[in-house]
Amino acid sequence: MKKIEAVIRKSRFGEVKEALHQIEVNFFSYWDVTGVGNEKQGHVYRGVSYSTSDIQRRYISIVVSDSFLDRTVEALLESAYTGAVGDGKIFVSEIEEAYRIRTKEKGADSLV
Amino acid sequence: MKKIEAVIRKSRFGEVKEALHQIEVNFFSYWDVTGVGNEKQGHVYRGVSYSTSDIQRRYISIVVSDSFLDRTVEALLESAYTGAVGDGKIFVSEIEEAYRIRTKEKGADSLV
Amino acid sequence: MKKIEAVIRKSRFGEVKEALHQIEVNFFSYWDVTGVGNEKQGHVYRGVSYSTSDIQRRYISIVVSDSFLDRTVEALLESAYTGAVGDGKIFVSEIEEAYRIRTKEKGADSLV
Amino acid sequence: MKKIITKLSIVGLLLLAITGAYAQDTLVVEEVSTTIAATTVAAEQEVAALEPVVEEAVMGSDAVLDLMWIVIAGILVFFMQAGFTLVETGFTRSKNAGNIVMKNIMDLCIGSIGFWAIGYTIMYGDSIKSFIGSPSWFYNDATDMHNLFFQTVFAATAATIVSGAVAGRTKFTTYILFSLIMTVVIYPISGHWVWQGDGWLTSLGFIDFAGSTVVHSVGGWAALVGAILIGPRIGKYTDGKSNAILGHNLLLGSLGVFVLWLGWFGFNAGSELAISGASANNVAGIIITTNLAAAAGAVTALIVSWVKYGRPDISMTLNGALAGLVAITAGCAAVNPMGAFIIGIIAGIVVVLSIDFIDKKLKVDDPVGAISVHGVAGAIGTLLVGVFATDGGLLYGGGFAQLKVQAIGVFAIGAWAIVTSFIVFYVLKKTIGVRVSKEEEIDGLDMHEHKTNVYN
Amino acid sequence: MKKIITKLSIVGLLLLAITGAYAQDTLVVEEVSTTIAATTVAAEQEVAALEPVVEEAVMGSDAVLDLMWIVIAGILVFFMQAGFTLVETGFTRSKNAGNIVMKNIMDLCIGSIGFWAIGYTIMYGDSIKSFIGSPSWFYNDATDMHNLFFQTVFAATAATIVSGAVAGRTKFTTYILFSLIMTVVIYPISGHWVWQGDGWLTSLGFIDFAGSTVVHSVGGWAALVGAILIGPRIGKYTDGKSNAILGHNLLLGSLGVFVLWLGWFGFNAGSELAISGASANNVAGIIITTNLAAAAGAVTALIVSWVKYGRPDISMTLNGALAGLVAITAGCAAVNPMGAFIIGIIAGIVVVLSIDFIDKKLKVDDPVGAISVHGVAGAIGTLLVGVFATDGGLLYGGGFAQLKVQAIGVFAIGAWAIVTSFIVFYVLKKTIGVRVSKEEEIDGLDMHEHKTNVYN
Amino acid sequence: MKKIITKLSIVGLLLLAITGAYAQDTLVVEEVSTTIAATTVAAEQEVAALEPVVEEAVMGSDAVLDLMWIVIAGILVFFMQAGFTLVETGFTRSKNAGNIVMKNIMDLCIGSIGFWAIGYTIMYGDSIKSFIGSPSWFYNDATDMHNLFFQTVFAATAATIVSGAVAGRTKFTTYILFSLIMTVVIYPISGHWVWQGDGWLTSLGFIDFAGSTVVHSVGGWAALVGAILIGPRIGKYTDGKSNAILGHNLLLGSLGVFVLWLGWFGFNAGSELAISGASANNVAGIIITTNLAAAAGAVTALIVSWVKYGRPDISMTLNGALAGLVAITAGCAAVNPMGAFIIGIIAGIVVVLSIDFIDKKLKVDDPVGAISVHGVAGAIGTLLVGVFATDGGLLYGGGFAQLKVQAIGVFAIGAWAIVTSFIVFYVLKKTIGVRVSKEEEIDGLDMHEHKTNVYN
Ligand SMILES: Nc1ncnc2c1ncn2[C@@H]1O[C@H](COP(=O)(O)OP(=O)(O)O)[C@@H](O)[C@H]1O
Ligand SMILES: Nc1ncnc2c1ncn2[C@@H]1O[C@H](COP(=O)(O)OP(=O)(O)O)[C@@H](O)[C@H]1O
Ligand SMILES: Nc1ncnc2c1ncn2[C@@H]1O[C@H](COP(=O)(O)OP(=O)(O)O)[C@@H](O)[C@H]1O
Repeated sequence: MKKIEAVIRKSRFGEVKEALHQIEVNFFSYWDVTGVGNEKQGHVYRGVSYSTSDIQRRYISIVVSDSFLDRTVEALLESAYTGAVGDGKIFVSEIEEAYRIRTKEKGADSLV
Repeated sequence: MKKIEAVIRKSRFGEVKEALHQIEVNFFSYWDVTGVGNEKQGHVYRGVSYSTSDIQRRYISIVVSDSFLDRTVEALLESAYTGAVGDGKIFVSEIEEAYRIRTKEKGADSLV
Repeated sequence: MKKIEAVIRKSRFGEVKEALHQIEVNFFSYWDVTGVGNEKQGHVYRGVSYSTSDIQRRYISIVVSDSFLDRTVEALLESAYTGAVGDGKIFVSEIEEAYRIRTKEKGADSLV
Repeated sequence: MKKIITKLSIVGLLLLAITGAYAQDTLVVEEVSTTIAATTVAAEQEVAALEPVVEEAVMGSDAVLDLMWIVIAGILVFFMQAGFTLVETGFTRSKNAGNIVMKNIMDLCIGSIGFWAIGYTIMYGDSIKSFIGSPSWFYNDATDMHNLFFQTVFAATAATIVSGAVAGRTKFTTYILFSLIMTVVIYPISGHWVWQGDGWLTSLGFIDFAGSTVVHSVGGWAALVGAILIGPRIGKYTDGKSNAILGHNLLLGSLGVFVLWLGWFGFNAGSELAISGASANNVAGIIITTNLAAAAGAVTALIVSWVKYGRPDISMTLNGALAGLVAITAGCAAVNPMGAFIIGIIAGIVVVLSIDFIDKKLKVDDPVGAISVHGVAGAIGTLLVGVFATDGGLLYGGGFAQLKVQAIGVFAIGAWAIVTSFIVFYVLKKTIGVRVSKEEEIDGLDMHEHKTNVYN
Repeated sequence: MKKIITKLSIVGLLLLAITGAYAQDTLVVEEVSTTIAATTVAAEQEVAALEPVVEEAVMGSDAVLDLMWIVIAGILVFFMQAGFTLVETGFTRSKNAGNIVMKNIMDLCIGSIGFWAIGYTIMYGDSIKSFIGSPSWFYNDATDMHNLFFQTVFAATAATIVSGAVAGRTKFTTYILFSLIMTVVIYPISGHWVWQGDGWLTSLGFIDFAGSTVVHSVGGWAALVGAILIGPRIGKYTDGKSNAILGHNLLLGSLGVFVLWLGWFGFNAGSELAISGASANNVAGIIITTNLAAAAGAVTALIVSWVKYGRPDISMTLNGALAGLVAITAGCAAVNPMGAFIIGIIAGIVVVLSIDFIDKKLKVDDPVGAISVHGVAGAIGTLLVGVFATDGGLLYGGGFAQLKVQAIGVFAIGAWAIVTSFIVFYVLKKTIGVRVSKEEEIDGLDMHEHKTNVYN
Repeated sequence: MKKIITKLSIVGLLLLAITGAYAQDTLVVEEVSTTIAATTVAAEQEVAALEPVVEEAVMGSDAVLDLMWIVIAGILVFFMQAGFTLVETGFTRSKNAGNIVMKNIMDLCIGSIGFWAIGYTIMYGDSIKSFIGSPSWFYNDATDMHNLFFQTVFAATAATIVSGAVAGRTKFTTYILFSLIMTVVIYPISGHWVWQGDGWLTSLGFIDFAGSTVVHSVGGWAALVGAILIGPRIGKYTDGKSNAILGHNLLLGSLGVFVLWLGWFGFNAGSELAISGASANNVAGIIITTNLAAAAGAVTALIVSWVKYGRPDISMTLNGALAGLVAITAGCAAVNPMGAFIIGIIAGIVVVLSIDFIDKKLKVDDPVGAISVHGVAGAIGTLLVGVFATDGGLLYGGGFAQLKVQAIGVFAIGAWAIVTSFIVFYVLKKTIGVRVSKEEEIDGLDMHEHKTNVYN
């Protein structure tokens, strides 16, 4: 099983969710993070203008069986894309075991 | 070392914490996430009723030495269980190295 | 590629960010978590004094190419250090693949 | 099936209310029109007689002043509902905030409707054996609307006090029913004893100027009974130990205290029910005693909490201000500034000890401290009138007479509030139940009772 | 380049305003000084004549009472701006909260300046053909400042209503321009028809005591036009289905409702524009009708939402209270408490159905329900005066005459508001545009329009 | 050991206060009772003499009107404390919100107690060499309580201004001590110069109607001294560059501005200290000038920030409204609407430039802009009275005389405030210290000073 973690623009979240829905990945967790990267945003606060690379982003964590890996990455790459600096990243890593608490199922069966 | 990540019901967090305490796992980090999965929740807002699978959940991340793995998973499976759809998931993955910042210890020693 | 996850004191975040900047690690994501560990904090609420090990912490997630691993861990160990119980932890794990959504680049190139 | 019947009966009730109300109303119309005819004649005569009687006109101005003051004070008291909402939500968890909002708004609405419909005459109607007023439906004396308003917002306050003490675990329907009974039965009857003029406590010489006992203690004791019968929130007591369940927003809580303090100027100084002539200086005096007691209560609670817990405690300080306000309410017109200051100090000490005691010794779960702030400080404040009243107080050579009367009043009304609210809560417990399910409580009342969250 | 020119022209305008204003002012000075001289003489004579004419002095007191009441009521109405801000931000998403704050503050500021500069005389100046007042710049009658103040805060209210309905997608500059035109043209003209004394609707006998139609409906219909022309927020309607876009803080929303309810006492009872003599009881009566209608509206909306959606809905209950308040505004002085109660019930039912209808059938996106609360409930409330007015209402033997006049007023002013605001919004749409870009909308107006977040 | 002693001494002080107060009080009792006897006789005589003297009765009504207005205005000013709390917490970080709440509540409590205990007579007692009033303990003139109240809430305001400027790094005890000295020494003495009637600035003809200088500038300059001596927050200036430290909730900040604006009507119009007779139109006029200046200040600050920073800045607009209010405070009764409008515009420009200058050039860390809003705008506003006063202003043919006097007053009081608060802060710095530790500051004052968080 693989864990796919994606840091995306908050404004693309609707599209990403829709795209995952299309490929029947209806199980994931997400939360809001602050991202530091190439993108800069200009702000003004009480006359002090400052530019910051600390930008609000959404973090999505999806664990899929190996067979789902490619299409999920594909879907993310498509749906989170705008072409401007700051579209975000996708990271893939190995998951050794997974359990569904309700049924105590293990492995890929526990995912869907 | 292993990282155990669990997505659980917020309402079970008390029990889970207690169970981890029983097996002397008194070190972990947690935060709130939104989970998408099989469970659906019915809401009404200003007359628009909608059902959503975006449900508030708690995410727990515990890094343990290999020998602690089984009992920790066990404890989580027990304590987070209600039997209804939406009890959540547990994911296990490999951690290559761990450091305690205070002492600069490495490996399993750094965990407890 | 490696994922470096660090749980640090919120009050050290400024220093940590600066240290990462020094070694040109200008890309990471962070969010706030509650940490349970050895440190205890005394509180009083409406006359009930209680001591809790649930302490607000900052969670930093950095994915780096293998060559950056050591200096990054080094920088974190230095900058997050205060010497008192509760300085936090650093965990290292393997990342199999990384993508930059904007350019669809893969691997280490996608990181910087 | 059941559900549909419930729905239908609700709709039915609603229709009934409208038609019934209307039927009632058309009858009234005839009466009114004859009255109007009579009044018109009278008015014309009056106008004819007006010019020579200058004094008459002068009294007119004074009557207007009094009415205006009552209206303005009533508006300030009205705003206390917002203060209660803020304090109660701020001192409890976010998952129940919507439920508290709903309870407070309903207190106000039910109070407004119920007190007009029947409560006002139960309280202020012609006295039946000095115990209860003669009730009549839908009060409609066009020359007395300012008093109806002022008393309505008082009634709503008494009900609202309970809301905070039972927050986070009480069924919404149960609470609404209790609030209704509180507003139209429990509060007006004991209120009648003191404020109607012919009530038996008035006759004894009991002094409760603006309602430390009549309003706040009644609310506080009902809160005590409710909190006991409903039981503590899950997780509040484990292994016999009291745990802290943190309020989710002390900033809003403190904003609520400012709003309550503001409203209290109307509550106390408005209870003079006049401002013209000699009342003017009384009103100003009440403003000062009220303000000083609140300030003294806050400072004292801060110091006591500092000594006791090692840090100036925010929520205790806020409660101290409220306790000072509650305590001075009975005597605000009877004591001088120094008396008010000392009453505030005593209230500030008592409230911290009382919250501690109720929480840790009695193990009654009162998330906002309503029992201590309104019940205990209200009782103490009423008693202290017997000590500090410049006319008749113990310290001013009046002996123990007044103090004794005060004690009788405090206990009589306390007993009344405890017994009646026990009956109501007990019956509700045995019938529709008073508490939500464990799951609902953990998830938060907002999600289950109202299917919505306050924060999104 | 363009940007610099814009900036320069803004600065230019500013300077112009200052100098222009000043020039105007020096002219005035001369006038004033001669007036002062004249007044002084007059005053001296008056003083000389004072002692024997006691009645004169008495009237003085009464005039002061009236002025004081108007000022206090105006201050209460002023505070409604805070209530609107809270309701509107609470019922929408946090990413637009700063923008809503700015819009509401600017409504107030522009209203204050614009109404003083020209709006007041357009509304209350000598009537030109019963249609519009004779405008004159920078109103400066030192004996009429209380009325200017009271009317100013009313004007600001009318503009603010639109803000909520178009929240979350409207360009800031566009909104500001609309608000200005609303305050100095649209609202004062239709207001003139009803409240100036010589307006054509007054002559017909149209009753809109405190502005269900004059203020609230005008705001509500403009909101409808704005919401339609600007279009729904992104994501509000997908596949023809209405989606819920959650308000971010219903607690602040409910605090806003308390503040509005508070302010409404000033709004309605202040519209008596007097409190001395016979007005005193009227004022108190208005307070009661206002309060009862609000309470009835809230309770009814709660029950209807309970029946319809299976749970007592928080935001609907809040809207119900507001709908009751809006509906009683026209008839608060003309109906009795029972009439007010029934009007509140009707408003509570109507507002829930209307919100549903506008959201799901008309598919007009109105995040806070402004169209239903102010437009629909305002119209219904105005019509119901023809039914429940104790003098001339259908149910009180007055026949259909009053109802007909009420209908004419509602439709005439509705048509005026819809047509004029359509023209304004349409022109703005075709010129500077009414809507922010898609990206700005998704990121939130705060970030793009103001480069700052409200919550940090 | 030390801790215990501290605790004991606190308890001791408390007891002392109670007993001392009580001792004092019994003495008073005797005096009072003889006075009462005398008064009763007098009252009886008065009653006997009443009927023929109708004018007497009329004056009674007027006196009541005046008292009522002062009380109501005082209640509005009281509520400004809530406004300050909201603005200060909203413009700073959440980790210090509880500390700010505590400071603001204590300002009010200490002000209420201190001003009654001694401050009021220092300010308004018989003048000693036109410099200070004759102090006497525990003011207790039952016919003057309305003035005590009104002046008390003013004093509390002066202290509160400092709170915002030193937010986020100041020791709680230090602040409390400063606040006490401010309320009972610094503010009453300079206030005596202007408002007591025999003060030396009054004699010069200095005009500061409601306290642009007496209240706001004094607070503002003390804030400046405090902010300098305490130093900037950690992270505010790095490498000589000013960094933005974001306020955590601009929505609450803006709610605070609405509340302050509301209270300001009481602040300015209440300072007429009367409403009967000729005062009525003055009061209404002040309401209008106050409102116009605030509106002009907000709009101007919005425009200036738009031109300067490319976007309409939320917090600057809010500060602009406050600056307009502060600036008009001195001249609200002396200028006409147009003058007020222009004063508002000037204040709106000045405040943005001043905030910029103090932050970036002086490098003084003032999180909420208190120095600019209260100090600078207060000084400017006071000076501008010499320009725009319709009676004696430069533009109205009065020449430079008034302007000169205004300048003397501004500088004299400025110097007084700066020197005295420097002494106080300096002594506190050298003794108990003014600043929390670095660790405490980073973790937030709430956690360390109060062991609790505001948000949970
Ligand atoms: N190496 C990394 N580790 C963790 N998060 C990262 C890393 N690089 C980028 N991110 C996240 O991705 C976001 C977008 O990256 P950014 O460099 O701004 O744009 P782009 O990917 O288009 O070059 C960042 O804000 C950050 O949250
Ligand atoms: N593949 C996954 N990757 C990440 N999170 C998941 C995944 N599957 C489930 N979750 C999380 O677990 C929660 C519970 O899962 P759900 O499917 O609703 O119930 P159940 O596990 O009982 O079938 C989800 O809300 C989501 O947060
Ligand atoms: N095994 C672990 N897994 C996940 N997070 C941990 C673990 N151990 C510690 N942490 C995090 O690190 C923080 C600091 O650890 P703590 O034990 O308090 O101090 P120290 O590392 O100095 O002994 C904890 O609050 C928690 O957030």
